[in-house]
Amino acid sequence: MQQQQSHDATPVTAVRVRSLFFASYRDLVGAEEIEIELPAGSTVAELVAIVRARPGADALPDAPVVAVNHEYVPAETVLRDGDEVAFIPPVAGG
Amino acid sequence: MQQQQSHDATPVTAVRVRSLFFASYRDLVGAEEIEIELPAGSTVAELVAIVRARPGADALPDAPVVAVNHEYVPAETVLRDGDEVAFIPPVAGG
Amino acid sequence: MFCLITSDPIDPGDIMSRVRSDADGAIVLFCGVVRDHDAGRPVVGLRYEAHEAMAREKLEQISADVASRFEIGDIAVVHRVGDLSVGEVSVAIAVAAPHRDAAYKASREVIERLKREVPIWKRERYADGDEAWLDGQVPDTASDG
Amino acid sequence: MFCLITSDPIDPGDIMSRVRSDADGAIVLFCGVVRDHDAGRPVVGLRYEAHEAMAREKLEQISADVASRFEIGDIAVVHRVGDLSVGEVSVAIAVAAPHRDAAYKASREVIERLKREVPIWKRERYADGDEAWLDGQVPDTASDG
Repeated sequence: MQQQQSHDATPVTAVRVRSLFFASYRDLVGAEEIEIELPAGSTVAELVAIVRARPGADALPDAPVVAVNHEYVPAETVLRDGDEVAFIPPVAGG
Repeated sequence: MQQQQSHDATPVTAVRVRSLFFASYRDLVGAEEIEIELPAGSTVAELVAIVRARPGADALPDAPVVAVNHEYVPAETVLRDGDEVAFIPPVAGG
Repeated sequence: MFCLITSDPIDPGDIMSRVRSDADGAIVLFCGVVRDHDAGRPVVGLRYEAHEAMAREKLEQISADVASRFEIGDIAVVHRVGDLSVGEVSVAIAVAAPHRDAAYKASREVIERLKREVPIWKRERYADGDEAWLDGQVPDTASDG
Repeated sequence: MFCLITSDPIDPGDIMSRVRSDADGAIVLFCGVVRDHDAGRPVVGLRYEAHEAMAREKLEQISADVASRFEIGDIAVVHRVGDLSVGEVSVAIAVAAPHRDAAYKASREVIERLKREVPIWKRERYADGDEAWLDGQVPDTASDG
């Protein structure tokens, strides 16, 4: 599936996204979920920088693997209002 | 496991073996099992020739795969008294 | 196709019955089981955690992709989450196919991709009372987009 | 190790439970199933016949040999004989191993060798009432002696 990256036609000045943290990342960040507001046009990389500025969260990788709305996306992906942004630690299923 | 091919120390003039026929070979030979007596020192190949002389059994291969006492053996294997000689059609398990 | 993340015990027989059809001559079932050691250290149990909605979608994507590349009938994948004891099934993958070669290959492909792509994590509980998230692998994100 | 030729229906769950131990993290189960066609011809059932004593010994030899060449815990193989309907399990092979790679490889090796070496035959019953012994393969006798 293609991650939709275009904006709505309506201009917005800010977007709110839900950041989710799992497993070891949840332990580092100290939260399962954080709502964060960013300027419209912000990227995943910019969200990561905001999250890493929290106490303890600087132990997250500079460029963690991130999934937006359940699809892995590159750091330059532009966030849309309402996106779910999951920080994905190295996986160990099976 | 090594197929034992040596004779008993006691001299014998004849050996009796049980020949078993399965699946399509049973249909050709018209029997599941035949007791056959051969001169001592006879080989599997010689037993095969005797069997193939029976009515209908000439449709068996010249050199069918044979197992003596549950182990595949070459045609030159010498038979011992009491051997079970199974004529093994092409296999199709699974 | 049947993909599930569940906290209930996995019944491998049920998973197999979901894939079989009269056209299939082979079923390969893979079960991952909690074992009593890891890297030489005694393990008493595991806790699996998942991004459940995303994990199910990834399993569906992987299954659909594998089904399109091998001549198989159907695939079912179930992964357990929560606390598991030694001997419990953590994942079951059933593949039915007309012929065995495709069933084996597709089964292997599903488990390898599951381990590389699906957001599931594993916390080991050791005999000495210690616990730790298992070192995983950085997910392979190439199959997206 | 558990090898059996049986005229009773095969219970794959039972076969799996025979191989599992707490040291094993992977179980691969292969089931051969009677399918409804062969080479494009509708099949209603199969009759399997075996040299039962020899077949069991061959399965034991194959299992022991495969167990010696792969890092596995245990192997169980059960092959059905008699009349089977479409959908019934004709053969089940379970392999448990500490790691999945060995379990998959050993499982595959057992079924391939079973098909080449074990004295079992198959008679197909077709939808049109015809019956025929299936063309098999000349057994690979090289592993003996």
